[in-house]
Amino acid sequence: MDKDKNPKVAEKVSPVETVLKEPGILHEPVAAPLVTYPIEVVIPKARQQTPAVGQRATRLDGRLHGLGQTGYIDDMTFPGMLYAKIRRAGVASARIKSIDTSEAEAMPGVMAVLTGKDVPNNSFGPSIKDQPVLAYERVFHAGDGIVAVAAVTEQIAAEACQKVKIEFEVLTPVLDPLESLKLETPGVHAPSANIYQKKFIKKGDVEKGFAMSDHIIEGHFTTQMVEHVPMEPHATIAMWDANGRLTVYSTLGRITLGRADLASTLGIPISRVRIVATIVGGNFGGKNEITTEPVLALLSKKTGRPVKSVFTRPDEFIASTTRHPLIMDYKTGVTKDGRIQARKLRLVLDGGAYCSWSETTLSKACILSAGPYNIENLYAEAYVVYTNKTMTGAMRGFGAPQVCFAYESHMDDIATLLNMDPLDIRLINAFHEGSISPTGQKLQSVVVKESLLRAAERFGWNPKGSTAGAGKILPKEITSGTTVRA
Amino acid sequence: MKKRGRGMACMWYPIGFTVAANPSSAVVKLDEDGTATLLTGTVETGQGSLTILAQIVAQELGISTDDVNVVSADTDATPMDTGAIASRTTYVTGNAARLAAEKVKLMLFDVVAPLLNVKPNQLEAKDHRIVVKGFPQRNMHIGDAANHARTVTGEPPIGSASFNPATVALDPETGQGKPFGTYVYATQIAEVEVDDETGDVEVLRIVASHDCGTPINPMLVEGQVEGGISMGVGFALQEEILFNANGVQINPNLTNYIMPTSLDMPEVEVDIVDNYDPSGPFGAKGVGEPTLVPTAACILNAIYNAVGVRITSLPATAEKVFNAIQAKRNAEPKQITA
Amino acid sequence: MRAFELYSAKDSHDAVALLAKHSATSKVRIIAGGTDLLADLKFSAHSPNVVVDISRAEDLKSIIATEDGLRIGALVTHSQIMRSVIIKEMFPALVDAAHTIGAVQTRNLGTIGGNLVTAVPSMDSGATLIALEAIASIQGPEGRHEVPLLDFFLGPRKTILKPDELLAEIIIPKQNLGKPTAFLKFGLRKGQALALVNSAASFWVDWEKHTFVAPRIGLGAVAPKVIRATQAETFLEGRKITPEVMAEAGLIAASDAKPISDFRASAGYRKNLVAVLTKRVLEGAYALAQAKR
Amino acid sequence: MLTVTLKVNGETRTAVVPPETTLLRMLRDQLNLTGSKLGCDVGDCGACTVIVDGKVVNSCLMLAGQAEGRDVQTIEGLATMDRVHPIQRAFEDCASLQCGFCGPGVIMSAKALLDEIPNPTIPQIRDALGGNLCRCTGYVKMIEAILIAATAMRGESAQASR
Repeated sequence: MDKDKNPKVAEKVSPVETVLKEPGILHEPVAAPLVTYPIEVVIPKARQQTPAVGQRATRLDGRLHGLGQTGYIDDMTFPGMLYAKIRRAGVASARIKSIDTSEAEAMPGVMAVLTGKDVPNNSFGPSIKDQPVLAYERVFHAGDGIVAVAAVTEQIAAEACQKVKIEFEVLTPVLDPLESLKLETPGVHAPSANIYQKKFIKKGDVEKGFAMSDHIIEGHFTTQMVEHVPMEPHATIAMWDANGRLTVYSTLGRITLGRADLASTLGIPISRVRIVATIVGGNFGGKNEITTEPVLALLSKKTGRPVKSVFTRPDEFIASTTRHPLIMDYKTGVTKDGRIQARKLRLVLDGGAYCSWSETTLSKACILSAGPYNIENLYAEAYVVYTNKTMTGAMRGFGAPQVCFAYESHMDDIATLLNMDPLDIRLINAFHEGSISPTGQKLQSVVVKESLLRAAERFGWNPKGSTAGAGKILPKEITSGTTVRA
Repeated sequence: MKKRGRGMACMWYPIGFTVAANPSSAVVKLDEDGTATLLTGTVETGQGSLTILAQIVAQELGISTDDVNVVSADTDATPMDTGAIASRTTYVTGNAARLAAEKVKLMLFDVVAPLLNVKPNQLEAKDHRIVVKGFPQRNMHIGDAANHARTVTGEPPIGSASFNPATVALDPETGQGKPFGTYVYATQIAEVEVDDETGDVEVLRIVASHDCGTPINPMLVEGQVEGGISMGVGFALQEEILFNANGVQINPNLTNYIMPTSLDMPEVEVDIVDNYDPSGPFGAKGVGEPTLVPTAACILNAIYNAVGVRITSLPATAEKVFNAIQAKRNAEPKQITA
Repeated sequence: MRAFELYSAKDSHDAVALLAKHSATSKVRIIAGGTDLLADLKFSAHSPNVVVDISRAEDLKSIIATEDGLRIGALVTHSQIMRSVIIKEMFPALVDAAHTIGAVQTRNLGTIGGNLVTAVPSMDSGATLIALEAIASIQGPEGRHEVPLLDFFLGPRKTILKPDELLAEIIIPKQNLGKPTAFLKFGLRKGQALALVNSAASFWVDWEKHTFVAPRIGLGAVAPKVIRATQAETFLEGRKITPEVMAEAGLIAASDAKPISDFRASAGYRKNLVAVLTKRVLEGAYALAQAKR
Repeated sequence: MLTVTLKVNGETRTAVVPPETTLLRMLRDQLNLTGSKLGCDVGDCGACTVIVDGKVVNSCLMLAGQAEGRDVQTIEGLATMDRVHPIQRAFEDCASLQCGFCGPGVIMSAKALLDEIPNPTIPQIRDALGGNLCRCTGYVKMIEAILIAATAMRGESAQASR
């Protein structure tokens, strides 16, 4: 075991060097991949049949996946490629007083260092451009990137990031969405208000509906912040050609929007940018907007070399979007035979530090919040607020899993109160073909009842089964008061 | 003691963006052997959407799934697409792909009609051939038809199309409007076992009955439902990003952020509800996101059914369930035990 | 990972020699299975200059049952414990404990010695071994010496090992060979879970009087290090074996426990788990005793 | 620097690496075997699973130097020029993988399981996959494929022993 006495730059040992150092060991280039698989493939029958629709056809990428031959971003290398790492804030809210990158820049192997002042247009976002590429004056959440380093190895880039000295004036973060909702709470993005989007749905007359009800029942529900956890972390490679055109290989799920956002942050026309997405190793909504693409593009421009970055698993948690936590208050009036007469509800979404896909999430949550039920009298209001937490954005279901948890828990509470079977109360109220949705849309191809009945049959649901929960506490019934609890 | 319970939840979920335009374009080109290439700007992020799109194009052209090659996700080569988001690929990109393939097909009908002495509308594409309806023996191989178009008619068999779901903006005051093209529906029923001494919840079984319009590929629909349920199990019982008092995450790793392993997954039974939506490609809608929407709700209802406690904040960790059981016991009138 | 030098030891003597040589001048860490060490070093700013790889030290890899006791080499992996016919026969609880560690991949790499030396309070190997009054055999420059495993731990991630010493063997003393023992772990999920609470119980039964003899209870994740529930043990000694007594012992064990509240669970909940798990391991060990009778 | 020689998929390979290099990095960066994936780098996700001396391990938790002289099998070594491995075939037929990133690790775990237990029960399969996180599939179609592959492999070995 010999030790390199003076490892200035622990650059990756190339295969050629290996051959030179140990002559005689190898009889072929090490770089030849040790892979075998049949090139002539038998095509599965379901892929050959017509008509094609309805076939259990195997996936186009199924063979490659199984062989380990699908090429993800991190499996790609280019000659001279550098590796980038980003130093993140680590504090939720702060003013950046100074950034000293001199020590990092002096490290052997470091090729370029980038801060927010190097970014031509340092803000982006799908609906509100409130997110910096690299935080420069202010930190809005702990995962904000501040300095990026490109170096010959990942390790050097990581160590250089640690050598950057950042002086913060730490500010009190706003962490509670209900606190943020209050007008007197300081704005996370002052002078912008903390409530950055609102949505209302009014249908019929809720007060009249409550008056016609035999019972009024309330529910208060909250959900947590969740990460997408794609197994493949965010990864990007950026490189420029001699014509001044940028090519970016990225794990983006939406290359069209990604190109527009990337070009806009760089201040160049979209025609100067090519984005290629490979097969992406899981998205679930977390890879729908650019993250490090502008940083890599700028590092690549500075160095004239391809630059790659792959998020570490912690990066994936702190620097990508997450699922919105919701605070949900429901109040429903029902007749004693189980018909919903009126529903009033309020949703508060924790929007995190940046808007991202909050607008869509807010809308979908609000529109879907009453459930797949015919409710003549409905009032729904929904707010999304800034906090100094990890930004929340698109995630599989856009607010729907949260409101479904609320409206379906609430539904079972109503069933319990009325001593009805959960299946029956749903069947009584569920949408049918031609039902009018809360937004007044006439619905088509509606099969809620069919799905209820089929699931019940498949499960073996029988009314007697509900005795399993005997001794339940009845949900608290209220008889007066119409305000929804905050 | 371990107590069993069951709970159901149903849901509705829209396909595509809320009101906002979310168009997809697609290009289909037919080669001389009658196989096709689809160019799409959407990205395969694991759902199998490229396979679904290939099946849609194949169906429209009367060829097989394997006859369709898909080129995707390169802004230099592929047309604009709003992307793999909002359960929209099958419905929106699928419609665009079908319309693009239809253009190619109609072009071939025009080319083949005089050769077979019929009108274009008397033709159909099936089994790799352009066939006179009702007279299957009168036909031309689709590859020959494509060649004829190229060499004789001088028109390359290439079609392109765009699709954007029809929506009506919502009134800002009342929220009235038509935000989405269509919706899907589903019910899931869970059976759980709750250890009333520890609050530990084991999800034993979930039956999932999902509408996706026409299932373009039932095997991939099942895969979406099964995967959605695993995410739903995590949402219901395990997963939570936690912050310290200063707003810094304390569990940003897979050691301490608890998501389901193979040992945490229930038995899953997937049922696809027969349905057809006239606005979707071959009646298809979508299935990606809705698969996890009712999972947490049905599990939480099953916990209630098992031990009589209503957990109102997710995730329903064992500790939360246990504390609720304790609170319920303390609230109950004391009984004299034998 | 930051750069370090790597030296591979042929056997335990070689390992100790390497430790002695390098620990004087460098920060040295030992790597065995690597499951704890490498996970630790990947995201850590502090790295050793020298890593001594003992994974090839064959003399630390045996499981030997002698009349003096059961000797388990420090490099025996969790998978090997699960497959060991001797251990399965004598102490199924050790097999259960090994099975709850990580997943197949980490059980194939991770060693019982590594699990103990890392000394995280939630380690899964500790509770059962403590309940079996295991002895740690430590190898240093002057040879081997033995200490009760209970005294091996000083606190979270702290043991009595000196920089030039390594844990060589774990010995279950002869008086406890075949002693009915049960182990349970409660984690936040079924697979790859970190323990919120570990509990192991071990006792002989006086079948004539139907009483507990030499009851020992080990608890993990409820104190800065693995502990014995001594009050519960005292309570059980010589007492009639009944479900009520076992439940009562669980409650007493809960007061022996000194858990902390953290993001995984509150102290109060952990105490409840100690009560429930301890009751259940007592029941489990009793069932085993009946089966062996 | 460290010269590491090991057997990979049946062939002896050598590379010179810094001592802190993990087996995963050596396979991916030095030997161009990129089938094994880096998903967390700390042994939680199992995307880097390979078989070393017959046992599945997280290659991110083993130093390249520790693998010196050992027999390493990676996803690239399963298929031959004549056929894809029955597990790979079954995974393809059942659409068991979606994004595919966890796939190489899952398949190696399945391989090690079936090498040891040719006729596994579903709980044994779940246990074998316990160290391989997957976010797409809910593991359902993987379990299905492993059962199918087990049958196929038993058939093959019966044929071979005849």
